[in-house]
Amino acid sequence: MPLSTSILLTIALAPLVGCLLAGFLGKQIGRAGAHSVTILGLLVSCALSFYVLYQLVWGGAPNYDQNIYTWFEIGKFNASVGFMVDRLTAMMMVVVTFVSLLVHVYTIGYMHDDPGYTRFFSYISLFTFSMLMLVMANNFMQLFFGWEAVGLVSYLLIGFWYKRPTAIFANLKAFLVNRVGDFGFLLGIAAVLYFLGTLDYASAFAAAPSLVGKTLAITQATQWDAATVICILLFVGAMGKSAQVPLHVWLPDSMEGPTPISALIHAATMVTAGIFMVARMSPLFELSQGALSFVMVIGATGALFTGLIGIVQNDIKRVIAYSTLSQLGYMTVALGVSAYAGAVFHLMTHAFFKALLFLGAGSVIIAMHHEQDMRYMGGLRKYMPVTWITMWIGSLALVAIPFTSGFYSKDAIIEAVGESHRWGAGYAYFCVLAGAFVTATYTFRQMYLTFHGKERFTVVHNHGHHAEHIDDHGHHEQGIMHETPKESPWVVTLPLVLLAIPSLLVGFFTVQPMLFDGWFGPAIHVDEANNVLGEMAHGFQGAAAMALHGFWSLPFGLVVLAFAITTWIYLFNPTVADKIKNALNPLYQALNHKYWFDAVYYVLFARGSVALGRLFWRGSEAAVIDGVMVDGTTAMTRRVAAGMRRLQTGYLYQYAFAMILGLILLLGGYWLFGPALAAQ
Amino acid sequence: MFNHLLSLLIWLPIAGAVPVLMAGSARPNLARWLALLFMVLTFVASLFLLPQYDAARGGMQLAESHLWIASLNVHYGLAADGISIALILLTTIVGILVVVGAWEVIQNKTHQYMAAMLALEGLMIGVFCATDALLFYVFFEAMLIPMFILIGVWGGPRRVYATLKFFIYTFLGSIFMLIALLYLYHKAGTFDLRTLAALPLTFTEQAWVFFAFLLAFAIKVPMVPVHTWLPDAHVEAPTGGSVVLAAVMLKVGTYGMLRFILPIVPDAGTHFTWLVVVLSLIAIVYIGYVALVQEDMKKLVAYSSIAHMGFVTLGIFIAFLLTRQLGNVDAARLGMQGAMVQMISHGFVSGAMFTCIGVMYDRLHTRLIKDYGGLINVMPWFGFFYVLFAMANCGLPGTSGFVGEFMVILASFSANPWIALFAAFTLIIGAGYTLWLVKRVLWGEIHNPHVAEMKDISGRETFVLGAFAALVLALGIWPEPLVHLMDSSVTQLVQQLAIHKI
Amino acid sequence: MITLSHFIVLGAILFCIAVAGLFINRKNVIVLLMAIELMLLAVNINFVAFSRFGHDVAGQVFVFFILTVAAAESAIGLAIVVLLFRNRSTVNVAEIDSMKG
Amino acid sequence: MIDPNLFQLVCFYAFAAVTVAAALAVISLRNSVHAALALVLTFFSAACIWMLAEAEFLAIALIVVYVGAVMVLFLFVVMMLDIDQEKLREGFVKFLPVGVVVAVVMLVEMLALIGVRVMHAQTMGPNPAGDSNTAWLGKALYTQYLLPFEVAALILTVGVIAAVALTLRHRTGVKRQQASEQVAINPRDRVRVVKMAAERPVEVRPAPAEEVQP
Repeated sequence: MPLSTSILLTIALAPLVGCLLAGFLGKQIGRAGAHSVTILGLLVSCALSFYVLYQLVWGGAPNYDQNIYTWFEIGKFNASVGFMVDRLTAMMMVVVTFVSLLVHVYTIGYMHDDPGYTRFFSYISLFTFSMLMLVMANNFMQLFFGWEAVGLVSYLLIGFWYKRPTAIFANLKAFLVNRVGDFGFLLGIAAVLYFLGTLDYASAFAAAPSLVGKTLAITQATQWDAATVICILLFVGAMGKSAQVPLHVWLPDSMEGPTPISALIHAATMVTAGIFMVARMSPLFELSQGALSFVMVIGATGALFTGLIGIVQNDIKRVIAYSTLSQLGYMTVALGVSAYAGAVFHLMTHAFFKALLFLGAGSVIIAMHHEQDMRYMGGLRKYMPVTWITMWIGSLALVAIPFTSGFYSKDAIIEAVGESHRWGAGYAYFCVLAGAFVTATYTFRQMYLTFHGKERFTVVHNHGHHAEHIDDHGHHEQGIMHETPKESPWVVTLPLVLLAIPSLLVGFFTVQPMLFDGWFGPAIHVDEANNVLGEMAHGFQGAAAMALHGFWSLPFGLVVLAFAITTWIYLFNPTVADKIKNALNPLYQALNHKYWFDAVYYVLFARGSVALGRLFWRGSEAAVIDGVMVDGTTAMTRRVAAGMRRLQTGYLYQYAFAMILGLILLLGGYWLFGPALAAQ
Repeated sequence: MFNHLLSLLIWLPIAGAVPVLMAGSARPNLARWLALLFMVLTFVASLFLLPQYDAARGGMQLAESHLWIASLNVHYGLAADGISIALILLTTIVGILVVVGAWEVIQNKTHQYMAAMLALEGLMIGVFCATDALLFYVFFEAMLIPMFILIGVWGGPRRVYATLKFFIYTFLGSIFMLIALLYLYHKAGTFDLRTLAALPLTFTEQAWVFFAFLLAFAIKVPMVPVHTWLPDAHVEAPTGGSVVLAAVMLKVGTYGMLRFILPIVPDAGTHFTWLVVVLSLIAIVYIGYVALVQEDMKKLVAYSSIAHMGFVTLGIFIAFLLTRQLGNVDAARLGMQGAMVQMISHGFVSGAMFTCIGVMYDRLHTRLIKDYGGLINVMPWFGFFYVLFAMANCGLPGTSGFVGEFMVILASFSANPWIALFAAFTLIIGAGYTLWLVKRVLWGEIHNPHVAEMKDISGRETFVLGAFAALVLALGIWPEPLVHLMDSSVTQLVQQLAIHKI
Repeated sequence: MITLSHFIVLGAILFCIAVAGLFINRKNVIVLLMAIELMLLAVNINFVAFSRFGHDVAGQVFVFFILTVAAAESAIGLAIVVLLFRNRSTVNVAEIDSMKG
Repeated sequence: MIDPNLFQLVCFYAFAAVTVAAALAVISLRNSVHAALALVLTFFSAACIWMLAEAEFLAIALIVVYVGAVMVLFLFVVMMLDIDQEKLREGFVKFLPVGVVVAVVMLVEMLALIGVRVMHAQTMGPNPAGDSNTAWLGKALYTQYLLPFEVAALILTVGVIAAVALTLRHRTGVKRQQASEQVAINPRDRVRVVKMAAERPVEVRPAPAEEVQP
């Protein structure tokens, strides 16, 4: 049965309706009303998304690609609002709505005491709407709409606690860094329109082969390959949104937002929009080996080096944030080796286990009364068993223990990179392998610090101050708890459990169709020459066999090594960590300062722009244009007039002299030049 | 009645100024209601333009012409095309919102304020539909008078400096235009724009006329480097004056470029198009940096207006590059449409931004950013609108601010990737100055005790801001009706500038 | 035989004497007025001569008018001098600079 | 028999010499009264030169108007005002060289421009006025130049009124009889008949605040 427009419209608009109701009528419908209405919207959206996926995969529905209305039409150019739904889109829709739904439910518990409760629900529903518009778009204009709209919601949500200076700094930073990416993205869209003459996906991809051999004149002498220019520009957008080096700096700071947001936006969905976009643009990227190499190198760098930072972080959310950066690097590497399906597959599994990890971290944070520093945790497993177990599941998936979902996606990526012969693949392979070790290190360290070992907090019973501490999040004395930590309510743990299931299992069931059987169909286009997944498919003998084989692979060995080391250090010899830190101080400093990216950017771009602006304002605006040109003209007039005024002495005889002098000059002039003038 | 619809639109508000003035200072409420009545009547009348205008046919319609000064062959000639109608509608809508916005704010000489607004509206509509160059010039100049009064009487402490700068600056430009017009009259024997458009001119003549027109309109737009009157005028103007100035009056400059430079001196325009393109890009990038460091909110928004108007001039002038040098007529249309949409959109967005600043100013009587902070704590609804307009100001898709910039950037890439590169820079710098402003004004803890006492917006203010918000969103979500309204006119303009006149 | 140049040279000499008078009597406003009368006389001599030698009545008509205007001028000029003296007790031009800009 | 031309020439030179000498006296004499008298002589001899040019009416008019009226006015003013002559002559010697240089330069320029030799060729020829210069001038004045003539008359009138108006002095503090006011007076303004009761009751009023003040 073909997909109907009304179903797709409902999927997209149901969260928007929820958002508007919760946002504008928040006071009237109350807290319960706000979460009910938004969750209902999401439920509708999620159920229909599953239905759409079902119809596409098993119901034999053809891909949907229709315009809803014309946005503008000028000559041969037109931009429309419309939907394109194929398997790639449907998978994204399911992931987005499913994770979003769970986050909605989780939020009921997490934000229970927050004054901005209804506003929060409004925002996350708006986010879901924007994200759906992004993934369902059938043209670049709408993609850009969704792209920026999720950026807006991310801005609003990072700054959700708008009284915190750090939060409102982080949200500005996030928006601006994203804008740098969007800058490239918009130029990429312009280039697409210029070379392909359309903004519509289908027509653009159909016309894509015509790009071969076209060039763009950068200067008189320099000609750049059109496909490379388009792809790199588009990828700059992805770098911003998916936080790739060097535009990654906003993501760790975005942890200032409430934890459900970190799970939904800054781990599971929004940040993967760049990955989705590149996969969607695979017909274009396949045309440019150069652009793909660029993608791969950027991704590999992110995969390893941002992961390293995660090892030295003490904030539980920041560890996961750096882990996200690293995993986004993995996805990008996969894109770079043309394993788009691998990237999207990892996107999906990552969405589940990373959302799980974040929500689990959120659960810990609730239990610790908004204490996020792992140095003041430890031994929590006995207080919150559900969180402990589910987080271990998520962690195992993250470090790619065979049979977990994370294993299938990540191992496939590592193998695909190993298969690739693209320029830079060697470097990328090293990065992803080392990244596996790094991932395991910071993950186990985090788990040990949080749930195992000694309790590094003391419980002081003092109920009088309890209420206050919940209101001003995280301003209490560190290491002091006013009551014993306890397991979170069911609205929090239920999503953990529901996410743990796919984190464990979804990879096992989907690895074969998604990676090797061409499940995405025409949605992802890979050139035969680049088809590393196709190569790997020859050796694939089923999910179980792949997992068993995984036990003997190099990445698993690295994980085991990391496990051994971290266990030895954090469970038995906690002092060793400090010794290592002191021994490798320069490295530690580099990691602790995040390679000084933030500092340099702050000085160079933030301070630099302000200084430049001030120079322009005080210099060229006030001094040159206003001072010299505008007020200078009036001042000059005034000066000339003052000089003229001095000539007006008021003495009659001086005027007479002037007249006589003039007469003499006139006569003399006429005497000298008169004949010449008369002769003319 | 429909034969004289344009005349009605011009003279109804001007005539309305008389009874409003007669209401006197003793009866401010009568003056307010009368002014609102006339504004609404004008708006309703302007709505009749839409069914009367045949958008598919394009061209100048609803024409009126009467001999005005026989000895000089000057006509009272009016007509409107899609662009004019869009701008007239913008004017009439903003007119209503300005009157409502000034309702309780202007307590001193209310009747005179309202009368000046009405007269200003009529004159601006006159500019947008004059087909005789001299008539255009008369409206163009007469428009200065009410604005001069508005800033000079109800303005801030440095209003004398600001009004003089504003007046003399604009006057300087229009003198050059007058000279150019006289020269053209000398050649053609008429001021009729259509005749002037068909007038063959040598390149030297075109170059002189081009620069005269460019100076006149560049000052009005304003373009770098003749823009410094605008921040001063805005800072000193009352809120309503700022709104009208930013929303409508600046468009007179770009509208003049469309009506004068494009058809009359296309060859000079082609030759010097790089100059204007570079100036537009400077406006976008350089002014963005200047806006970033402003300490006065109104100045910041004024500078951002200059940057946004840079997109309009850019869109208009890349049309020369695209049609004449690259033969890409469709891209030229795209760019020109982008410029037009940007004009309308900027009218709403900047009007809304200035209204927002007015709302804050009415409560705290300061425009300095450092005096604010944490406003969202006490004014959540205001915060909603402010963030919305800020987002529109930095060109977020879904708001009107995006549409024009998007089209212009797309078209300019076809002209030259470097132009697009610099133009797209606004994405970063525009977001930078706007959101930094939002951060300092709206977010954070309240550190000024007076801010804590501020009350959220009243019903009247909600109406004004809500109307602006509705327009900004409607235009952002579905620009096609506006594009369709102007499409045939834009196409004709592009065809016209393709004609060699030498 | 008297020729035109006799008159003209005489006119020129008178005019230059008047100019010299302006220079050397820069303080005495009455002498200044007299010098102006001398200048007018010089001009008048020229007019008369041209009229006579050019056979045109216009020159003499003009002299007539100049006489009229000069009479009115000296009447008003002297009235001003009187007024000036009454108010400032001097006719020293060097002390009169109320028109100074 | 003397050649009439030669006689005329001799007369011209004689009168011209007197004119120039008198003019020099005007600008150089110490006493303003003397200067005015020298000016009279200048005008007189200039009138004689006009006679030689056969402009009899203007010559007479010059004497009548200038010598008779204007110069007398000058003399009146000079004598009426108590002028410190010495002070006014300060700087006479200082400015003399400048004045002479300027005058000489100007004269040289003028003469060069006039082209004395060219003009020399011009002789007087027959008198266009015929017998009566007055009639010749009168005809022109009352026909062709009637309007300017009337305007000139107006100018003179205005000049007279202006001169009177300027010098007229309103002294303050001088009592004058105002005939018109005396005639226009109304008796009611001068005399008021008051009716009052024969006796007045004694009122006891509280003292107003002003009474406190001295």
